[in-house]
Amino acid sequence: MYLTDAPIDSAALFAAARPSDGGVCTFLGVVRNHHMGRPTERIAYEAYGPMAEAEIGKILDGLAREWPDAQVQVRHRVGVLEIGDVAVAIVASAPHRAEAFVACRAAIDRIKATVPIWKREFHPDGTSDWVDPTAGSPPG
Amino acid sequence: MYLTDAPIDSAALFAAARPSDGGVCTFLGVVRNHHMGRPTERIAYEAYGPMAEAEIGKILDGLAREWPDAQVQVRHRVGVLEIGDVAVAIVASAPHRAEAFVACRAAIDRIKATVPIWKREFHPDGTSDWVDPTAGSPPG
Amino acid sequence: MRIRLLYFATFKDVAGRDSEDRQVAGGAKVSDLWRELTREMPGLLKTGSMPPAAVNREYTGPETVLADGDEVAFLPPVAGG
Amino acid sequence: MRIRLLYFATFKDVAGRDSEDRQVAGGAKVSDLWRELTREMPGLLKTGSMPPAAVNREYTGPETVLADGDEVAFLPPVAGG
Repeated sequence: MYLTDAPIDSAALFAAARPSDGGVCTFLGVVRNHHMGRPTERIAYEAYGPMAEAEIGKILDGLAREWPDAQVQVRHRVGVLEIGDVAVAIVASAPHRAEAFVACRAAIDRIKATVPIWKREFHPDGTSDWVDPTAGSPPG
Repeated sequence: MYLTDAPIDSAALFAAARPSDGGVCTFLGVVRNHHMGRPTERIAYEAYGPMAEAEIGKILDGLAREWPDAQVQVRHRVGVLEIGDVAVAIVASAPHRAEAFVACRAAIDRIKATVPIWKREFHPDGTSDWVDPTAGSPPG
Repeated sequence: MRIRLLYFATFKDVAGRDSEDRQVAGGAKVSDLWRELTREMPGLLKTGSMPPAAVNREYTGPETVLADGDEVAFLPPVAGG
Repeated sequence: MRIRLLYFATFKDVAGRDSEDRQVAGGAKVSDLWRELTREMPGLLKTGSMPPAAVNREYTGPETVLADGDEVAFLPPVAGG
């Protein structure tokens, strides 16, 4: 339910804000054309699907405990994505903006840290490699 | 150019992300149905138009100096808005997410602090009043 | 000399108008204008002491000396977003 | 006893398969299984020491004792988002 192989409909996520929400903070992770100084042509996302769904669920449960006024939604693409495609969308809405921002930021940070999803970058020269964020790359 | 009396087209703002951008942080300020414990029915936004445009421009110039990798866009509604309508949209895109988040948050904080825009809240009982954020209300 | 004075939000309600042309003495400062306005309309004081002022669409301090043709506004607490 | 082993990303490339059923000794721990796998496929060590492991879709530590029918995966550095 959090993973999808179809384009992410951000508008549908926005529509879930409640009448009591005054602030909506969104993060879109987009496939960019470079990584660690090398050009990127496209990215294939692979997930350990059932575990990824469960991990995202646990992250959302944790956010709901820490910021009970915030409502957070997550969608993550799998499959082959082109430059500019949305890989992940987080929408955090809350009565006030501070909570929306902090819950949104925590959501993406935690998703990147623990959810079993991997990405293989394809370069214009025909080579490809699995991205290893622990290998000293800047945060994406 | 930053103020508009027509509904804000968030999708158009998203479309401005550059191929080098990997993170897009958005903030939408939405008309909510309560403020300081009182119910709200609608809000009328009034601006000192030419000065508001200039102030937003200065804020964007400052953000560009502080976070040169981030690209920030702003739209603010004026006129009468109903519950759930988007009053302000900020879209900050950057190669990496940290800059997108911090530039987005700084943008909305500074806009709320200095841009000459006012809002009159209309309550279900027929009364209305100008919102004074310096009078101890929680941040919106 | 003559300035253009703008009223917004709660100050517009107090003044009952959104703008006016007004004669001020040569050398008058922003703070002098505010004092004069509050004498005429004590209701302006409901937001407290002198609010932020703008001359020609830029924030300025109380010591700024007004010039002929200036566009001046005192700004109630802003509440955008 | 028998477990189901899953391979992802770079580990799938090294193993040349995405899953297998495997016999393990009764009482074997997660760390025992990792040692056995790296003996067969030293290429798994390219991400360093024992990576995070999941048993039945939950993160678990190296001391966890495996049970018949467990679904086990060693996870290369994750890179979602």
